[in-house]
Amino acid sequence: MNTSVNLCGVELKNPVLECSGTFGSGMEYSEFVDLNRLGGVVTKGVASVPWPGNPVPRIAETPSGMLNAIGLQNPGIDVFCSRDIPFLKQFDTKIIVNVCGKSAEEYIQVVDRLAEEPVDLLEINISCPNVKEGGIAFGQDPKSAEAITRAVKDHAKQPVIMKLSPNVTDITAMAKAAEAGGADMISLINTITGMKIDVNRKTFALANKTGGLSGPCIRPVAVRMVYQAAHAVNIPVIGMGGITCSEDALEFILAGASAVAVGTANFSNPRATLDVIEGIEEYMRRCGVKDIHELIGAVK
Amino acid sequence: MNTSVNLCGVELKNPVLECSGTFGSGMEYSEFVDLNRLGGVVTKGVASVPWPGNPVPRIAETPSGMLNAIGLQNPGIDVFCSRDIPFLKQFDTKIIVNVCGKSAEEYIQVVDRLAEEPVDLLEINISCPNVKEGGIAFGQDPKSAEAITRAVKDHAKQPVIMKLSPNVTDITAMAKAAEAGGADMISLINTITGMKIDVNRKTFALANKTGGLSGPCIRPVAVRMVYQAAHAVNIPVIGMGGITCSEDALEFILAGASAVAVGTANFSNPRATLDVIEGIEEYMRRCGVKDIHELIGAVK
Amino acid sequence: MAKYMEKGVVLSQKKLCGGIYDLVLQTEHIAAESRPGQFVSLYSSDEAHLLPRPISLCGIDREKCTIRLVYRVVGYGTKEFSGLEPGDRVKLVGPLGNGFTLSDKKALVVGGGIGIPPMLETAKALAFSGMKREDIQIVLGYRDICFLKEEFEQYGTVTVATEDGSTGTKGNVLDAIGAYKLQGDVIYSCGPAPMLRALKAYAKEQGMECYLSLEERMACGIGACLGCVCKSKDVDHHSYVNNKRVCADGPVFHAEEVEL
Amino acid sequence: MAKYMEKGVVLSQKKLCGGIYDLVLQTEHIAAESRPGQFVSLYSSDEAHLLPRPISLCGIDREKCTIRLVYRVVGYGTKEFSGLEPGDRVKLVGPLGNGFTLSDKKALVVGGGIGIPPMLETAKALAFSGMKREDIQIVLGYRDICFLKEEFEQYGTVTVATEDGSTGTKGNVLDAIGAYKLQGDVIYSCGPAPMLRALKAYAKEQGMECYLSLEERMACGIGACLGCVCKSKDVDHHSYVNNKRVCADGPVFHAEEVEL
Repeated sequence: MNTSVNLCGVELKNPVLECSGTFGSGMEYSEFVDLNRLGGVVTKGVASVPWPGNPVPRIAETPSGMLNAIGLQNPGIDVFCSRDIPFLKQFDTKIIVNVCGKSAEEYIQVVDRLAEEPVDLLEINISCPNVKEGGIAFGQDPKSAEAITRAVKDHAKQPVIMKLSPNVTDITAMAKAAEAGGADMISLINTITGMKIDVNRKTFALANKTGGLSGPCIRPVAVRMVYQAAHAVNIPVIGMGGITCSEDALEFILAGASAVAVGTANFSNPRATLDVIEGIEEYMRRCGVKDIHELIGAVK
Repeated sequence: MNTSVNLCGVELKNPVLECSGTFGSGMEYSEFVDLNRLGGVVTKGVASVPWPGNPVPRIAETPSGMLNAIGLQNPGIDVFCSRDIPFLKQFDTKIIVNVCGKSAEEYIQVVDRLAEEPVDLLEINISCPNVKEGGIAFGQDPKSAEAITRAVKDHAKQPVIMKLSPNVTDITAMAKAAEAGGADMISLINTITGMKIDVNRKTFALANKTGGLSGPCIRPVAVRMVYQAAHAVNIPVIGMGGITCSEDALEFILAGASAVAVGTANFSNPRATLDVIEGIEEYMRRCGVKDIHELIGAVK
Repeated sequence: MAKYMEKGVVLSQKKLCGGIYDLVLQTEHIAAESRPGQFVSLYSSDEAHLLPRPISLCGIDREKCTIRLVYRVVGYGTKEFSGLEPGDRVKLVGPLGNGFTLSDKKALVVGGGIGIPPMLETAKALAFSGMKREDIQIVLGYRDICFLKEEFEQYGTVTVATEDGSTGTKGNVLDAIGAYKLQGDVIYSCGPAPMLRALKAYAKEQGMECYLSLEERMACGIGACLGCVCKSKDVDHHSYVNNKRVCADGPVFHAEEVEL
Repeated sequence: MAKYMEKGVVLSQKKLCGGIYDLVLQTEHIAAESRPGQFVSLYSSDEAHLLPRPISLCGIDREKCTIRLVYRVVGYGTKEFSGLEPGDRVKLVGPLGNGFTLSDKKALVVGGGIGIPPMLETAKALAFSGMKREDIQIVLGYRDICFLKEEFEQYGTVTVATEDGSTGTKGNVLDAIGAYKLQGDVIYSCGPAPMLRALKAYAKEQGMECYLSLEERMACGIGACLGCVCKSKDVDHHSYVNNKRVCADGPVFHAEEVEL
């Protein structure tokens, strides 16, 4: 039985990753999950310098989901390179660094700094709804998305994944823009912008007013967009959005995702990534699937 | 205690409606709900001629929500005028007719036909994701939305509510377009396009592949968009999307909605509209709110 | 017929065989208003699962005001219901749908798989109407293990088909009808779509009246949302587009009325 | 300190007073690894409610491997937990957070509202460390009804403040400390933000060491998601941005370390 997938020359032992921002750099979750079992670890977004993020409350629960407005708090690329990469290098898994920035220059600074690091893939976050500048501004307009992709690609030494926002009218236009800019892959969906109001306290549940909605609640939107994007471009698609178990992951794979990522489910089940991996293997055994590639995009 | 709201000259006894398509014309629900209690009844979308809708399955459950792809099955305006309007006239509630069409001409035919009918408000559906032509095509582009609004307004004898789609990059642009076209009000959100795949049968859960996502799962997106829209325009906003109880309804009202509508919750609780009305009254008593207008847009 | 939203109280529940459960609920009003072939909508207590689960009535006791539901565990909702214990409460709405219109014609009562339970109350109603036992031919199609069979035998002559041949005729209900040359003037049936399709063809060929109870994904369950339509020969009286509503115009249809 | 995800088995649950419940869980590993001031994350069994509910440890029995949680019903999750009965199972992760670092200095153990429960295990640990009873001054602030008070009296001298004046000093814990001129070298405390802010100011004024246990909305509960930060005086060792993680760097902080 083959569960490995090759993403632009990077061979993952299985197609299961986790979503940036839900798993740190894996340190905390390594108490629950053997990181060697994962197809890869996608790190929390890292910028050129430390970012303090947003005020609290940063978290609110919603029906079958949650809102977050962390605001990409991160230690900056220097600490990241000296601490997080060496930590991850101890494990037999691929390292995918999520990169954030407020301008093309900031993205490029991080990408340049990572050029000589033992990093397998870069995921460029142009879709965070919780920071005022950069991020989603690049992710809601095809022209900007194409331009930032091209700028990053001109510098990147590793294959580049562009992470797309679902907060758009036409996800296929965004996917094609990333492809046109030279992206090696795309990943989607990032969170959907949402808001919760505390009616008793008559105020916003989040200090930032709005936050990013994630969890099983958004899975139908994510599956739809992954399906549309996979049919719109010829580069691999990494699917995510509300995956809690192997059945959920298989929805994305059947819709056309070459790999999947587990996000919010890590919070409700720290072992969720392993449950997904084991469940996919069991499904393949039960259905007589010899190679995961038989499933990728099988529902048309 | 005053719960009545005046929407462009139409006085609702309370701000609670139900969402088009979830309540028929009220006949079936009248076994569970005294329609006289409602602020108004929003009918299922009606077109110039009967529409057969989509093949089954039309329904799929999702986490804290559901997908539907009914495809606006309806009997056409003639049957509607001879059967549904007389039925609704028996009750002391406002009649809001939801109008659908595949072209400006079709919308206008229905609007013209309703000119002499005892109908209080028109809601123009430019946001149904489940029909191939018309509908959402008008609802995802500000220029088209403005044009269809103006065309409808030129003919309408009743105040016009434009029902907006959440499947857009910028809801404020759509809200402003409707306002620029002369809309008297806007209502939002319609469903978010989604997809579910049955991994065991390896096929789509819906015959139409995609459907509209509704239910509590989308409420944070709806509250956010209602808040944004209410701050972008000077016409009243009717809020909807995942309202199941009075607290949910109050989120929308505090975010800026002058009225609210209960949709998918009717399926899980046929009495949901009444529960919302009673809950709002109880909240107002408990918090010493004398007039519902004190709450509209109170969270800024 | 009025419809009610209630909290039913579990009186008993047992497992009949792999995945098939037998649940008896005390209702306030529903049982008194119910007839064979109707169904109720049961609701999950889990907030992530919103839609009603339509379950047919396997038994109705109007005097005690209880209903009996025999159902298969197929997903989250039915799994949850299978864990209900005496004294537990479950939200339900009913009675829903039209039910069977019974006559005193010589009857073939046909059930397949999880379409068998509603035929029990149907067979009982026929028997209690005073029809002769030999005029109630009951045909039950199972995958393997036979459930409810002994109870059906109270009301008529029972012929069984099993897919694996472990009991009765090996094959489906049509094979059993053919093998025993079962006769009747009217068919009342519930079961999977292929079985209903075959029965419709058979009835036409034999010139028999035939009623089919259909299944479809539902949202409201009361005829408002138009989620659960089937193609009909005549225009429907809701939308005039040849789409009858399984929940409200059905679930029982004259075979010639619907396209399968 | 290892963390575990387990299914805890309910041994007992009782209501202490309006909205306050006292739950004892049998754990497999968690109790043995726990210390005062730490917490566990409990999970709802409802699929619509995903996030863990952090609840502080009111009692730890390392030998029997049980933990005791005294919590207030404030929302869906805690309402659900309040319905748990002996034998029920509940998913939990723990032990989480740093807990109190105790010394043998003369202590003021201060709890306010639902911040009182974690101070019980803290007071017990001080008492069991061999400190003299008069060196453990316990100050408890309630709205009205006093819960756990008798249990605290086993471990030290208890002074009570109530908002309505029904027991002890009318007012808050600071009013009680002032009224009785309570002395100590170190404060261990948990309670609402205004109380902690006042204690921090008081400790500074008196030149006392002071530890505060904070609360914040959490998602992962283990330090990965950065959802529950507080402003810190020094750079944190995670992001180097003066944001300490309440779940992982706390919940207990030196008062001078954090901004409230």
